[in-house]
Amino acid sequence: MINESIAYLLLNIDKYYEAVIVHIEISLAAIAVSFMIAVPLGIWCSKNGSVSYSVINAFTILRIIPSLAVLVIAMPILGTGFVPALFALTLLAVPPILINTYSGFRNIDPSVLECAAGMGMNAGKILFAIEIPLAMPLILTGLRTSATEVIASATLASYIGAGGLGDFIFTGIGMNDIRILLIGGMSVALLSVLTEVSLTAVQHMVTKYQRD
Amino acid sequence: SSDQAKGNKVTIKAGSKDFTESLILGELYSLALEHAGYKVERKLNLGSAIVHNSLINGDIDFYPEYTGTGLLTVLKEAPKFDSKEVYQEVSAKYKEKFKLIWLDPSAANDSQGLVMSKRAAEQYQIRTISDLQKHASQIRFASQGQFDERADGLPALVKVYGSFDFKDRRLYDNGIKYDVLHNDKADLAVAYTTEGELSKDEFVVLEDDKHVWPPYNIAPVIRQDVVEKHPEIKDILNKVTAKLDNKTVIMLNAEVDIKKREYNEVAKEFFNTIK
Amino acid sequence: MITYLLKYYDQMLILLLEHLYLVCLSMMISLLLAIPAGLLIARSKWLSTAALSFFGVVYSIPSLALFSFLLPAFGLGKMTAVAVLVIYNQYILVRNTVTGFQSIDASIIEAGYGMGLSSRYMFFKIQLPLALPIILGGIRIATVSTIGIATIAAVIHAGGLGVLLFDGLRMNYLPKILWGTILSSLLAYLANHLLLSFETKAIEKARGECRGDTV
Amino acid sequence: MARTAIEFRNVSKQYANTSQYAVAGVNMRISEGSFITILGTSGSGKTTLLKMVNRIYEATSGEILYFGESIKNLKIEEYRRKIGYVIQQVGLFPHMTVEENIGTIPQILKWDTDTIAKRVDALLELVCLSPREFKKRYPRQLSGGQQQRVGLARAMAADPDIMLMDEPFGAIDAITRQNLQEELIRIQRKLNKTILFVTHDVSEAFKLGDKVVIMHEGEIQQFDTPYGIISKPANEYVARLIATQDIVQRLKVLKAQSVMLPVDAQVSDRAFRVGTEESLHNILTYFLEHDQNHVLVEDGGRGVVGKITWEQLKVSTRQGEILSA
Amino acid sequence: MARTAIEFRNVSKQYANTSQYAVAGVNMRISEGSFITILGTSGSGKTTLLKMVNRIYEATSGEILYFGESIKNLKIEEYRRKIGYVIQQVGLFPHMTVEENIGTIPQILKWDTDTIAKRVDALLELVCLSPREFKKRYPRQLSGGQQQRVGLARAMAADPDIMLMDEPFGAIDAITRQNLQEELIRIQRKLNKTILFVTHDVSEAFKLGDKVVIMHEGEIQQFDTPYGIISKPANEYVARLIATQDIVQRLKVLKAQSVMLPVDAQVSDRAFRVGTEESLHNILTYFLEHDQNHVLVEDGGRGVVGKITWEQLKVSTRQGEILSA
Ligand SMILES: Nc1ncnc2c1ncn2[C@@H]1O[C@H](COP(=O)(O)OP(=O)(O)OP(=O)(O)O)[C@@H](O)[C@H]1O
Ligand SMILES: Nc1ncnc2c1ncn2[C@@H]1O[C@H](COP(=O)(O)OP(=O)(O)OP(=O)(O)O)[C@@H](O)[C@H]1O
Ligand SMILES: C[N+](C)(C)CC(=O)O
Ligand SMILES: [Mg+2]
Ligand SMILES: [Mg+2]
Repeated sequence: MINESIAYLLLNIDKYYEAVIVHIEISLAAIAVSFMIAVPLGIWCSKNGSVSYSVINAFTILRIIPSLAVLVIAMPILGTGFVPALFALTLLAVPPILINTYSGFRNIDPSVLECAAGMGMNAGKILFAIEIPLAMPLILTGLRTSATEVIASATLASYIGAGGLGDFIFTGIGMNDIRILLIGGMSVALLSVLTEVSLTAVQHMVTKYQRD
Repeated sequence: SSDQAKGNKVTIKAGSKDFTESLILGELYSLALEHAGYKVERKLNLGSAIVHNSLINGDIDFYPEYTGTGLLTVLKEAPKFDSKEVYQEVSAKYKEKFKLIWLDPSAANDSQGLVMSKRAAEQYQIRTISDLQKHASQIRFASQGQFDERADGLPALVKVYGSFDFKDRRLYDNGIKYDVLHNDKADLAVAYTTEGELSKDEFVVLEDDKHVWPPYNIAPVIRQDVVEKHPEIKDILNKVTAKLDNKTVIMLNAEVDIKKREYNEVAKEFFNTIK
Repeated sequence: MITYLLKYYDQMLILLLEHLYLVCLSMMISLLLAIPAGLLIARSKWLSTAALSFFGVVYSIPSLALFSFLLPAFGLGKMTAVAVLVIYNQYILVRNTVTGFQSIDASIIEAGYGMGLSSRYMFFKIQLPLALPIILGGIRIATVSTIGIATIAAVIHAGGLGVLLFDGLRMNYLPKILWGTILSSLLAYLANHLLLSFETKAIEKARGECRGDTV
Repeated sequence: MARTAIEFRNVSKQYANTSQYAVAGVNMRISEGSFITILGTSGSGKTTLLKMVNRIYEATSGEILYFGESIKNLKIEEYRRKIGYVIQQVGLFPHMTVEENIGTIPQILKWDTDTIAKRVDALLELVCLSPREFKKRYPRQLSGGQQQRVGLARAMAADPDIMLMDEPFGAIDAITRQNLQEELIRIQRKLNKTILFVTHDVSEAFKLGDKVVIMHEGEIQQFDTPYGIISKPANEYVARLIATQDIVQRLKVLKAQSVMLPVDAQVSDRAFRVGTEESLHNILTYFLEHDQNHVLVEDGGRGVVGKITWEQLKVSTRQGEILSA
Repeated sequence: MARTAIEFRNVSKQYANTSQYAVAGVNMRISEGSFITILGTSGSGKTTLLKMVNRIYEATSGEILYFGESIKNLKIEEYRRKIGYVIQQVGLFPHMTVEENIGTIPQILKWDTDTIAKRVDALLELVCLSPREFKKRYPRQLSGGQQQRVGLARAMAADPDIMLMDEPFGAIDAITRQNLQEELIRIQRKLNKTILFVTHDVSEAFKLGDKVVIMHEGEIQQFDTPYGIISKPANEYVARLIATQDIVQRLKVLKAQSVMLPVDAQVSDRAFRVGTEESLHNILTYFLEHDQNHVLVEDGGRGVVGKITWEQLKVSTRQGEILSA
């Protein structure tokens, strides 16, 4: 079966190559955009207890809408292809980063913050030199969750003509053809492991101080 | 014989795939069985990739299938183009391989087809697939993956009509292909010939002028042990199948997909006219 | 839309309840598995990376593929759906659990073990409450995910709001799509709201109440 | 003879990624019921030593015995419950009230609620905190010294046989500290507890310890009675450490007996009388406060056995190389 | 006259959910360049008082002035940077190495890398830690006392004018502590720093402080020089607190000048000579260590101005109600 898969793969190597690149592009873009939205928002929430409820709630709810529904509802506005796929994936990826950033900030030892403030660090400096590094393990936890989810869900780009490895998966499922399904599935799994391992390495680096 | 069934209150597990037509048919067959005194447990709306396995597992007792699908997707045989031949082959092989029985096939043929938006069809003067082949380089094709791979899909077309070098070819989910055409994101899509949308004026099905599509006649596939125990089920279901031709099926589909009614109401309404 | 509601509210209610059932059941099972597992692997960096990579891979298996893989074992219906949801959930839950346990101040753990507290006591009375805010964060993400993913259970006849949603998508019928969306969002909203309030309590508890004197 | 409660056999500990041993080749026997104080340079391995006793850290090499049995063979939780541990960083459970913190072990031991409540109150009183006021507070709502005292109470809750105390009074004011020291001595004597007590306060170490351990760079420099240490510092480091105490402080460990001039059995002098165990420090204080320059030393049964004059005090101070450290 | 660096005007602080004031109606002026030590019961509000100075907490009522200006009107970060703060819980940044911790403020102030590196090394040496060995470590890898010293170094990094020090030497051994005390006094004198220093060690407070603040239950009991406090304890609490020091310790704050017997200008006595500021404690030590019972008091320019004998020492000890506290 693996051999058949490889044979099919070699036959369609150009298509595969393009699908991988598109998949990575869409995933990266979605992760980056989500990160840029979720981290500042999470920080803001952690400092504004009263709004955190509503903001986090809002994003969590948006996430519930099945991606296909998002795509259908958004098609008149966003059309098809890359942009709506990015939009739908971003909705998926924001909450894990958001929620973990929020917990990460709330979890910092108050005596450390007190020290930082007492030393005359301004809010910005405290944020960048103390809070973000200390919350980083959790932010990265969120990022890893989101990244895996985005990579797995980027297959939905295939619903709307944006390409990616989903093309192989849906074709495989539609035809009940394990060969094709395997190519798509294994590639997505591989991407997911690579991401996991490299983000673990990053997390390992930023938590060096926790170890002896 | 229906009295006997009434007395025992035998339960039959009905399945269907997860698209409108299959749901309506599943419901229709269920109603027929109930009318004959059986109890029916409906397990409709199953994923296309799952339904066959569920039947083999005994999670369901029967579901409406298409002869072409059985031949190409399930049995993975080479395409054939004659309705009878296809039917005989799937009947024989299903029985041998899976202990499953194909009941009588319908006149209705939910085959593949190519559909264009009327706007694009008129712009490029395309009526037939031959026309399409000539203008392919100007056409944006909304495919859905399997069509490009299936032996009865694009490869079959290429063999008969020559190659199609589309201006653009992207995959879309089957559920949104008419929206894609409607929103002018593509000009051409894969259709199934009984889809309700085809009753709309907006879309044009291209004529298969060189006759390449294999037949997709509808028939319930049922577990052998069930038929053997309750042979009269055959007749009950065949009676329904006999009423199904393309016009009827398109109409039923349109009631749901265009008029947005519930499939079970539509099925019930239709069943009342034929019972 | 309103007409649709008036006509089919009873069916919708059933679907909603089915959905709720699926979500609750799978969350409960998921938690029972994930939290001890998280604690167990939190002790080893190597183990946690390996386990999380594994769950990451599992998470990236498309649900349809997972369904057809599990069908022979669990058959059509809720069992398979719950199994799939539980499997997916491990990924999020285990990850947050691990992070939660790893972020507890070492001196507190040391004091606890030094007092002779058993691992079980440490787990339930010290580590769990202190890691709870973060674990609850994970539960929140997982619950909401589950509410979303549970919609695909419709494919294997497990019922739930997915029936409404996918019918709507297939028929391209907005009221159904919207009602499906609204109901699952409502569920998500309530779940999120409830869990967030637990979480806030847990944070306060874990910090020993009171904040707000510091400038 | 008291049994050996804890014995270190050539115990060493090296942390990962460090070149030096934090604790190096420690051999020591601690008798049951003794009060051992540990003094030493900051970073000399005192905390590490304590933590190895209750197996928070495992020794890199060597062996620690608990009543003759290697601690590796003991059931770890039961063993630890026999040991009260006051950690240097206090380490209160932040999510539990003061009451819950202190009641942790009694609860595990399934004491009944009433007994626990009473015990908590008694312990809080013991550490000079009003139960009514503090019982329901969370650690964050306490001052540094209050937290430390709750940690102390928690360690004593289930009446452990052995107490490991890592700078337990570091953040406590002088008056409270004096009370606590006295309580601790009283409890230790009464219940025959074995205590290992780290402190940086040299006079506290001499006051509380039956024996004092002096550590430097991971090694034990001297393990002796306060008198032994002051009279014969084992090396230059010990000498320097006790030199931080002024000479007058050091007089505290010298006993009347050891310097008195013998006198005839029958003295009818009306001078002030002190016991043979009286410290020279107290005798000096007496001289300072009174218009007298000598006291008589009395040995309970035997009557007056000696005499100490101001000049004799000076002579003995000067003679003792002890004090010239 | 030195200017007033910090002034408390009727400052009180009550924590949420408590019935009592943690700090109640404090009025106090602290002159620029003075070294103020704060003693007091654990929980008496010392930490709270310090934290209000750099606005970690806001006073519930009253006002704090910095060189005459209400601290509420100052730009908070700039103001805080002028204040070095050593927190009781140490509070090192766990994700930064020792070097990075100490370099935090210099970096914010954009010192160049070289200067920072040199400063870090110098500060580490100052607090008796070898830069080579400790610079690259994380706080977790340090002993309790080592952490505390890094905290101290960090607070001094940018040479702040004012230092708030909350039990900065609590976990440090006697030898190191003595070095640090001397360094601190040297720095303070040389650079004219204003220091507020909380300690529980009464003799440390008297040794370091130009003036001592004594707190109890949120109120200032006495604010005076060490001599003033020992000679006239304001109330029973203060008296009890200094009673924890023995009489000999208290001699430390009495100066030769205050008790000497006048002598004729021309003395050819070969006796030992001391300055007018010499403490009686040192003179007592001299007596103990030598075969002499008197010293001469010399006033730099004026030659010998007085004489102190053992008997005179005793008399003054007894006379001074000071010591009968
Ligand atoms: N966050 C808080 N909430 C409620 N009460 C508090 C809080 N922080 C401190 N207190 C109380 O305020 C009083 C003063 O506390 P503070 O920390 O100023 O004492 P301190 O003099 O520094 O004591 P120590 O010497 O033990 O450090 C104490 O009784 C303490 O219990
Ligand atoms: N986790 C660690 N990793 C590396 N080195 C460590 C670690 N913990 C302690 N050390 C080092 O081991 C030595 C002994 O530390 P320990 O904590 O036992 O000292 P200590 O005598 O308790 O000192 P203090 O009086 O300052 O608390 C110190 O030099 C310290 O820097
Ligand atoms: C509707 N078709 C029959 C074309 C698709 C199927 O095989 O399920
Ligand atoms: Mg220590
Ligand atoms: Mg304090």
